[in-house]
Amino acid sequence: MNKLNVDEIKKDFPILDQRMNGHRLVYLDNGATTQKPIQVIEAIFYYNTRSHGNPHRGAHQLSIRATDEYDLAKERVRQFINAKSLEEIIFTRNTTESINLIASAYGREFVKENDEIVLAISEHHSNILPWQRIVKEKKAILKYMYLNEDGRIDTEEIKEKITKKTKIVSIAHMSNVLGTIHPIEEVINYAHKMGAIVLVDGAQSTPHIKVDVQELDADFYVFSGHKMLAPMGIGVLYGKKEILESIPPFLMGGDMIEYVYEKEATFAPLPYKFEAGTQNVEGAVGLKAAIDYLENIGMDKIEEHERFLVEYALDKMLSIPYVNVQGPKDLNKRGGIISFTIDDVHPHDVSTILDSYGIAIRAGHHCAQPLMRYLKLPATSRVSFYLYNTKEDIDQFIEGLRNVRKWLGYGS
Amino acid sequence: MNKLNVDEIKKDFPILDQRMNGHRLVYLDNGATTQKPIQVIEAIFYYNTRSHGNPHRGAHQLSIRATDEYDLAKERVRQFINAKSLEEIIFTRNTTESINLIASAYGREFVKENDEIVLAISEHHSNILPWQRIVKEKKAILKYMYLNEDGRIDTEEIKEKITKKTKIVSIAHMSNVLGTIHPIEEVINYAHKMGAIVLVDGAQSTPHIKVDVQELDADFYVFSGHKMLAPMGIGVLYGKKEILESIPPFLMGGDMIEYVYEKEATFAPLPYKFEAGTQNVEGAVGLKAAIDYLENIGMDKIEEHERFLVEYALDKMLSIPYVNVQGPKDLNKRGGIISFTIDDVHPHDVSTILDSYGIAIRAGHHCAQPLMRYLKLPATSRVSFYLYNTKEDIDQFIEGLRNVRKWLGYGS
Amino acid sequence: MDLNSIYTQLIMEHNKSGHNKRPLDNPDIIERGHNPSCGDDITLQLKIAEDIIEDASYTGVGCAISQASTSMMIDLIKSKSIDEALNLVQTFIGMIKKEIIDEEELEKLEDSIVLRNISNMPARVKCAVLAWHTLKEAISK
Amino acid sequence: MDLNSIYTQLIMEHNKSGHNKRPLDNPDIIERGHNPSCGDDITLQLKIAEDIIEDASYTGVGCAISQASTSMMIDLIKSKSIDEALNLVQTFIGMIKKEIIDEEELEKLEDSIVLRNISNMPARVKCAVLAWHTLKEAISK
Ligand SMILES: Cc1ncc(COP(=O)(O)O)c(C=O)c1O
Ligand SMILES: Cc1ncc(COP(=O)(O)O)c(C=O)c1O
Repeated sequence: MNKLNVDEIKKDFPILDQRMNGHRLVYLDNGATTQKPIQVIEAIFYYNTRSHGNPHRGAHQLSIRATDEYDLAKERVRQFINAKSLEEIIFTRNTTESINLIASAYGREFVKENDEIVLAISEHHSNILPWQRIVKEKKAILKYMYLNEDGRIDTEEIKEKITKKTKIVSIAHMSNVLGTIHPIEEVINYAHKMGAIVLVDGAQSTPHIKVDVQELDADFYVFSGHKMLAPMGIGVLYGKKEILESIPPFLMGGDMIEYVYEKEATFAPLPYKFEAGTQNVEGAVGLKAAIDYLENIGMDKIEEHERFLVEYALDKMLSIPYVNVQGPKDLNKRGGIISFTIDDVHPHDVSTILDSYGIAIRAGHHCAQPLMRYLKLPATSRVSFYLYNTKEDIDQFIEGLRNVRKWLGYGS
Repeated sequence: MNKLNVDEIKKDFPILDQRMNGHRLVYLDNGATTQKPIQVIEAIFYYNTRSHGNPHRGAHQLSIRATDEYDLAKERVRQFINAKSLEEIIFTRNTTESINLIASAYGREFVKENDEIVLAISEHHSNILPWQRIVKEKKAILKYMYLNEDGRIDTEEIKEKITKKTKIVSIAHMSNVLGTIHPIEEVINYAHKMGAIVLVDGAQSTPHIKVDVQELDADFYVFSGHKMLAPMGIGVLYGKKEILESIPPFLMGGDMIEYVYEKEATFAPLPYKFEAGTQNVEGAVGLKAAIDYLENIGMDKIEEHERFLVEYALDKMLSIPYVNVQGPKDLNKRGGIISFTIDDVHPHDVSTILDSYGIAIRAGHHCAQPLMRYLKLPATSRVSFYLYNTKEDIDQFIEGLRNVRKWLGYGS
Repeated sequence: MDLNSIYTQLIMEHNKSGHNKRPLDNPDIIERGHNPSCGDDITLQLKIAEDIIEDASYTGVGCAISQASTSMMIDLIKSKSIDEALNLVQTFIGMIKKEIIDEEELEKLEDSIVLRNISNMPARVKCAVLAWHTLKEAISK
Repeated sequence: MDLNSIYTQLIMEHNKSGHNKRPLDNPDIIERGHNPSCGDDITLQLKIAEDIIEDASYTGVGCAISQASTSMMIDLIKSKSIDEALNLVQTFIGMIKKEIIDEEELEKLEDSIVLRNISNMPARVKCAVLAWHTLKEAISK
């Protein structure tokens, strides 16, 4: 079997080739944002020095090139998640905007009093707040699926919370705190049976595992470029064509129109209806280059590599008595994210101390306060892996971990 | 007086140094989007290879650097438009999103039945559609200030349309079709007297003339990075602090919160309340570099240079009998945008023909259909200038213009 | 891009002459077609008797390419059957999409064949195909 | 960044000992301070008699820096007048912002002076100043 050649891959990421606080930089904050390979950086550079124009608006060469680049990027995204048609791919700013668009535009149109919207308790704030608002506006009801001891949602919970009253289920494919891969096939099947539509927050999954929206039969699937080697400021909203057609525009202005009169306007067809104002072509170009890079390596190999890293890291972490790992122990139920706490040391101190060893991790509530409250943890530390992380990165992390308690005056 | 050294400036823009269809590229579509100097391109490159992280979320070095870069960019924007405090500067995606934010968040909160919202007939679709929606939702009334023969709004029109019933006036500082600089000081003063607030769409003005939001006393002022040498995907919303504090968030999720519970949430203070999800730090970095570049040259000199270009171009264009120029003739009332038509030739043919001479211009309704209908023009051609345009660019454009009619079989 | 291959003598003449640009008396079918993004807006008028297009004309505004394309199409479809006309539409669209490149097959488009080079000008393709899409709408109902 | 300059012996001890971490009986002032973004959440309790802070303590959760900073502040302000305490708060904030650098002036902060290096760690500044801002809120009312 062909393994990932991580040493070669690492060379593509100039930012990783620096020392931090006197140590080799180990970047383990990929759940927050990822780094860019030189291929992505150069694609943007090339666009900016050869092809930049306002797409869809001009008949001159630069505008035509920009339009081509934009359309090519969209087609690349379509292929990547296997959407049926280009009309189903809408470029947004990020996952957060994608979810807000759906909650506002779909929610305002279709959610009625006493309808139920179901989330998982582990959702990111971006997949909670937009629903809280629409529920308040519409006098609807917000329900949560809770996790079992292993950090997962089980069948009983799905069947209890999703009912004939459910209008929308919105759930992350992978939890950004626990790394849990949720049983979204099961959720989607059951929700459809109950007559509900399902939005899948793919912010943490799309960068790391092969996603096929048709196979999943997701109604909406959303993700962010900056978590998958692409620039900030570009995100994706996939939606089934029939559904997208049935909902009104969200942001308005620019090219999303057909005819505009003083008092009213008609709207452009999909996907333009949802793309108001000048779009982020550079971001789209970067996203295309990022997908090229990922698929050139192979999503299956990336997944396998991360699984290896998680196994290796978990094994070492579990052997340290004062380290407490959160989330599923079963490697088939989790991706490359590990949340943990250290006895007697606050997660923020853990992250500051590790930083002094060149290791970048995150600490806090990870934009998932309801989950933290449910787990009765004020905060956790979190490491999250990507294709450029190595065994050595984890060794350095574990080494750092072993030093943490000493800095706060504990024997080990 | 120091003139702009345009030959030196042009060297900073690698994209301009290419031939297009066998001719020297002349880029006169700056109203649609502008090109980037190498200083902006390199600032983004440097960020991507040294400092990229998710800002405000981590305690590690890369996250701290990204936070610093983001905050510095915001401070730079604050200085650039002379806002009172950082809390008044919100990064958005573009002008369109900024206006949608205000129309939705402010409009939903404060507009009541029969309230009036006043626009200019020359507004860009992005400054029309969001108001059409809120007016429909709230059973309020949308009114337009029309232009006089010279393409300007006169005092009588202001006083007729803005009344005690007016809640919001939203108007472009400079028209993207006619180049008219609207009398926004007068509009703002009078609207304030009537108790209305004023949003100024600065998409076309901020890149070209010195803007001081405090001196103008604008309540909201919005613009896009990509029209002022900066990347796509970054825009600005300036709002007076008291007003921003009084309105609810627009997009929700990520760091714009304080505490999130299952059923409700409290929000972060300004400006974070309005910045949901991962922000476009690269875009902000690019915008800062662009402002550095512009101010290093001097906004006054840029304005003067463009005035020279407009004067030079207008003079030549007016001497061609079959060229019809739209908009004010008084150079003090217009910026570097000229819309025109050519007898017997459709604007789209004009732009295709000029493109074959290496000249990039725009043709169409310029996202201002109500204005086109008001002017009784199905479309116009438009040239728009910037600091890197030269006398030679205009000579080449005029030369091209003289050839247009021949291609369609007219003697001259 | 070679402008000569787009703004040909033929297009120039069709654009200027306007010999098909007039309203019909009592048309059997009136069909409007428009390109909101560029403002081209034409209305086709057809007189049909026993499946044969007896007369055709158009009114409306647009660029030289859309006007010429419309005019050439009208010259072509007059006295043709509905089926023949539909077939011509398909051939024309196929040519523009570069899916049909067989010279012999394209020959039946007569004058309209000069529009083939428009496929090298993505921004103007919509102008060239507007009339043909409108015709298809009109007669496949 | 030198970790030794942040995680000093003193901070370690204040963080671990918790000698000021307890509820007071009948406090005159109870003031909660919190940092939503990192989860630090403390409640200051003060007993005040004739403008003098007779006793002080805190409860709550947070990182070592916020806990130690709180504890050191409490040691410092006990038996001080409200005005003196407010002045100390100002000095501390001034030190962190690097606006006050005069050694003599800083000396009155006693142990808390060890937190000066936190200004080199922008992500942790909020932890260090939380207690001081909370005290200011509590006694300037
Ligand atoms: C006057 C004016 N307002 C608004 C816009 C919209 O800007 P954007 O597309 O960057 O949102 C533009 C430019 O397209 C404009 O010229
Ligand atoms: C599961 C999940 N959903 C949503 C988001 C929000 O993504 P963004 O900040 O790019 O909008 C994130 C990441 O921050 C995430 O991990």
